[in-house]
Amino acid sequence: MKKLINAVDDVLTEQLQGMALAHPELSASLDPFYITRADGPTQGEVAVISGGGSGHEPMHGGYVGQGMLAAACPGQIFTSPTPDQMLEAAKAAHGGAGVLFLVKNYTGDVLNFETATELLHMEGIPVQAVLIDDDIAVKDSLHTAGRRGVGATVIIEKIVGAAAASGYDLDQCASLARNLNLRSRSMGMALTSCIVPANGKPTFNLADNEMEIGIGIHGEPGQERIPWQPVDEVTARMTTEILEDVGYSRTVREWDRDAGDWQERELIDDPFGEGDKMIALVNSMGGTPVSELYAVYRKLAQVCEERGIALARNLVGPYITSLEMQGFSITLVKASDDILNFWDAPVHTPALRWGV
Amino acid sequence: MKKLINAVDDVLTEQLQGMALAHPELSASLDPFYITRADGPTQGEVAVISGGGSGHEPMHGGYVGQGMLAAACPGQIFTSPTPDQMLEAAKAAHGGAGVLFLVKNYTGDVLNFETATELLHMEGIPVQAVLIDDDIAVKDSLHTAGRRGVGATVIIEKIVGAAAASGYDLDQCASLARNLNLRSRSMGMALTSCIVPANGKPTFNLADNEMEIGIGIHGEPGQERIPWQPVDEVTARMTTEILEDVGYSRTVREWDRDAGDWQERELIDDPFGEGDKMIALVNSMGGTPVSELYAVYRKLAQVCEERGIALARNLVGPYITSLEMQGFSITLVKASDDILNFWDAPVHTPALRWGV
Amino acid sequence: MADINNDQVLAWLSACAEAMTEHKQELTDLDAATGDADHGNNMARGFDKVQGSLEGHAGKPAGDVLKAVAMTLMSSVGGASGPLYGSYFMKAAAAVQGPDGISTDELADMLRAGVDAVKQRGRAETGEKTMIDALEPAAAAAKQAVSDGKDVLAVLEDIVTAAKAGMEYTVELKATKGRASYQGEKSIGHQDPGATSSYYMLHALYDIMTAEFPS
Amino acid sequence: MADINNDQVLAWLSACAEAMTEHKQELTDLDAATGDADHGNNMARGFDKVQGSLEGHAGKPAGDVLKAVAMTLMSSVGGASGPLYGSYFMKAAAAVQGPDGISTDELADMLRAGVDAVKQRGRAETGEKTMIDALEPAAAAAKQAVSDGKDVLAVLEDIVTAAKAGMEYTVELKATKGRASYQGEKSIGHQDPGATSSYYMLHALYDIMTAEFPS
Ligand SMILES: Nc1ncnc2c1ncn2[C@@H]1O[C@H](COP(=O)(O)OP(=O)(O)O)[C@@H](O)[C@H]1O
Ligand SMILES: Nc1ncnc2c1ncn2[C@@H]1O[C@H](COP(=O)(O)OP(=O)(O)O)[C@@H](O)[C@H]1O
Ligand SMILES: [Mg+2]
Ligand SMILES: [Mg+2]
Ligand SMILES: [Mg+2]
Ligand SMILES: [Mg+2]
Repeated sequence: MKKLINAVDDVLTEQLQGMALAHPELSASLDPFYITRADGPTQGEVAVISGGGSGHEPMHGGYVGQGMLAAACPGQIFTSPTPDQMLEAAKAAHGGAGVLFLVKNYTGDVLNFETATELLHMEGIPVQAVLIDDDIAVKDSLHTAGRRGVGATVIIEKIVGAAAASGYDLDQCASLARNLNLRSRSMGMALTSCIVPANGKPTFNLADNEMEIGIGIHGEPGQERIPWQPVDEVTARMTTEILEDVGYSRTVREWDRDAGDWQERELIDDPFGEGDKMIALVNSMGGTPVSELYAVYRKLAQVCEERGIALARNLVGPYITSLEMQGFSITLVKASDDILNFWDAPVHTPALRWGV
Repeated sequence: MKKLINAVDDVLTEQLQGMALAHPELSASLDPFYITRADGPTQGEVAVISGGGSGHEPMHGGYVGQGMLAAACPGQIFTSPTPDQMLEAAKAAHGGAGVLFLVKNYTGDVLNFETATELLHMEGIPVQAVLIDDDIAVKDSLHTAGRRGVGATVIIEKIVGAAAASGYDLDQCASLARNLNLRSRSMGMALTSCIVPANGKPTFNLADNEMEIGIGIHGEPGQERIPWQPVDEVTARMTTEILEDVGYSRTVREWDRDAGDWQERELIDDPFGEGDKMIALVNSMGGTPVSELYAVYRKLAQVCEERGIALARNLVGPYITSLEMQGFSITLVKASDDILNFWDAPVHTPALRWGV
Repeated sequence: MADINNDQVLAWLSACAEAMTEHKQELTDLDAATGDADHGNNMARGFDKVQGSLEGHAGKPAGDVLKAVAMTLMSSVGGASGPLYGSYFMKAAAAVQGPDGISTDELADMLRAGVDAVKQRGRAETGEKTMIDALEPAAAAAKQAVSDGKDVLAVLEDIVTAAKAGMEYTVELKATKGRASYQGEKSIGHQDPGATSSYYMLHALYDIMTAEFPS
Repeated sequence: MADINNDQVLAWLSACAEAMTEHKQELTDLDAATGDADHGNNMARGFDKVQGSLEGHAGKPAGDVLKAVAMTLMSSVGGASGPLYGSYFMKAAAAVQGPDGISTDELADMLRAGVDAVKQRGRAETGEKTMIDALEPAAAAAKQAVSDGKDVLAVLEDIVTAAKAGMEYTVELKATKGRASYQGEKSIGHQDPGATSSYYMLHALYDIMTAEFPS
């Protein structure tokens, strides 16, 4: 395993130390692991907090800062963080206006964030949790743990972070996050696997001429393993699936702060159609350089244009990765003028910065 | 060869098309290839222009925009661009205050930019060219084409771009660029090779347990091929070599606008020492994720601190890459207050953005 | 009178740590087949922490120890299994009242409360190819053995036998919960890592008790 | 009278394009050993452009054609070899005055002017393992053969022989210019790609002339 690491057990600690050194505007706690704004907590602002397994950098730590996340909780590589981290991070970042957890839909993340939500509630801090599940590659969602949370996470963190900075209260932030999730769809593919340091060998194996369509960000299997295709073909296929995916429905748990218990609720996706304005993310899985992503963006833009769909804003680069995996994902989020305003609002984090 | 491409011959054109679609603030000419600001030329501002072989994205196209480059000329992958591109780009970007070419020291780039300089001069446009040669891995520089231009290019483009925006004239910009180059030192290493699409096979071969210290950004051989080492060891070695490299001297050609001919001049590096404030770049060769770079940054910061050297600013990420090569490079540029002011000045390009 | 005394509870938890370390690679390999190849690392990391805390628990009532173990697992295992084993031990702890250890009655209650907590937190039932497929039959077997009036070793033997059968049965099941569910039909034919770690956890209790009272 | 007429000049340039395409892989492989594995692609791309332009040059004086070729190579080869071959043809063109083609005297002047231009642009001399090591002996041989009063075929034969020897001699040399110089001692033992393409370029002229006047 050729990686820029020292001992396997020190990987996470040392990377966080390096990140804190490189970004004095952040502060990193090493026990338990969490990252907050050095100038936080921001009084009177909802603390938008996310977290998940490490290995997806810059997500989430790279999105902590003005106009985006108040804190991030990195777990071990590809392993959910734990409730104690979330609790400590929330307490450190809470500015008196409550805490919103943005949770990618993986069993581990869901269960740990649910536990943290209950613990935070017991501490008397207003809390809500919103699930993100935008990966349309999961088709048999009734018989699985449901769609996975992928690229939409980055975009939702940005927009809800801006809303929190603009004065949205906890319930407004939560409802914006929930709506955004219903307007978000993604799909990924891999050219190569990645190696989790603790395992030392590739998570899966792809032959020299193969690619996997619908891969998850931890190497979860996708829809299909196919021989290599030109980027135009793969991009057109994935874009079409994203645009045509309608009516996905899921039951989510929401925290009822009065009852101090979970309430179930069914939520159905908002369809895409002609005339929509999108925020587009063309994301590298980590090992694919940005030059190749531009070829993806080119075809994505063509397919969208043919269908009368505008790409109003975009991000092209490594934003939610799988270690050094080669491949890409596409995320489309249906925008509105309000959403675009929040998107354009100033943001100052290690990985996303504009307007400041 | 598993890449996100269509036909090998269309790679560059399609990537540029995608880039132009994703960044409407840029405009891309496809014949000949060059990228300019859509709102250019900026009247009264020196046009800082760079270029080089493609495959190092985001360099240089990703650095075109407010406060940085006025234009970039991408060559074929790992092949210098040609004088006609440079001439057209310069004419398109020239705002009446002259053109400064920033040239990485590779024979191809040097000869093509020299030709372009002569042609531009014949067109009556004031022009100067400054060489960048910061790669200290090249030791036998008397018997080679000299040190190569690598990571310092990004930092010099940013700073000189800011100086041009602040009103520096052509000679001031050129002299700032020249001084910056004498205050810049870099070194790189590779864990894996990359594949040039037109070749379809790895540029070089490294065994599963090997790494190459001192690699160039086109896979030029380095100092040594060694068995894998922990990141701390490699980083300490490279940092020490950079800090202790003194007195490098080279003969450069400068364009004498009055004589209409080249004049030779000897330039000697400015040494690093205790008390220096640095701008540091920890750069991914393309396939190494940012998480691993933070481990490099951590050790770099430790070694510098031990020697009383401060890292005043930093960039950590893929800024000057070699396609999908895994590995990293370190660049240190000795700053001054003026230099830091130019560094902090607003910049708005696809790959570098702050203050706006 | 306690059938499993406080010292034996500590020995059990220590044996769990040893078992997870011993079977770390096996659990991770099982997880590699259907999930993300970290279950062995997660469990070993978690029980390692537990082991490190045991010295401080010497002499404490079993219920308190189990509650502390719940918190330790919750904060160190991570992934899906962390909060699930955390809930298991948390609710199991509540079923143990005595100051000296655990009676067989309490043992049966513990196992029931534990698996019920996992079902609730995980929103899962038996047959979904999870740890529940080992824990549920183990709880049922404990209840039956105790009402049959068996002694502690016999109860534990029944528990282990039932957990083993449940664990092995997961090979045939299709996963519908957790990460393995993304494999769909492809999950069939592989044993569930969580069911396997549950089996080792229960087996560790049997081991230390038979070591003390060899038949 | 022109020893090489304008049509033959066009045929030569076309033959150059074919030679570069035919030897593209070989040139790239040579460049892979000491440089960056693109010389074959660069030369094939450049002369392909030249070939595409030839139709438009029919009937033009050789000097004008060579000048246009210089511009085409300069703007399409890229790398180090682009401006070098560009300069070569640019200065070579200036040595050709006649409206009908090239005399052997002019041929010798052309080769001299060409290699001098390469030396100046590249700041290089013979013995540095570059195209100069093929072009310089070729120019010297041309001069000698012409002053010996040889006919065009004999002159070309000497040129090709000298270029070949120079090209082969580069195997023994250590590169001190261009990308290959980074290989230092390791460059020894490999033939220089630029010297090789220069040889093929000159050989193409010999080929088309002998094809027209088989001995
Ligand atoms: N919803 C659930 N209910 C009960 N057990 C579950 C559930 N989801 C997963 N598990 C158990 O957790 C195990 C996986 O744990 P682990 O690998 O540590 O976490 P992760 O899946 O997050 O990587 C599975 O083998 C299964 O037994
Ligand atoms: N300074 C120089 N003077 C003369 N010829 C040179 C010089 N540098 C390089 N060359 C020639 O150029 C050839 C390489 O050309 P090419 O591979 O097309 O460009 P690059 O080296 O930029 O990739 C070398 O084999 C050598 O013959
Ligand atoms: Mg996991
Ligand atoms: Mg080249
Ligand atoms: Mg797992
Ligand atoms: Mg070359």
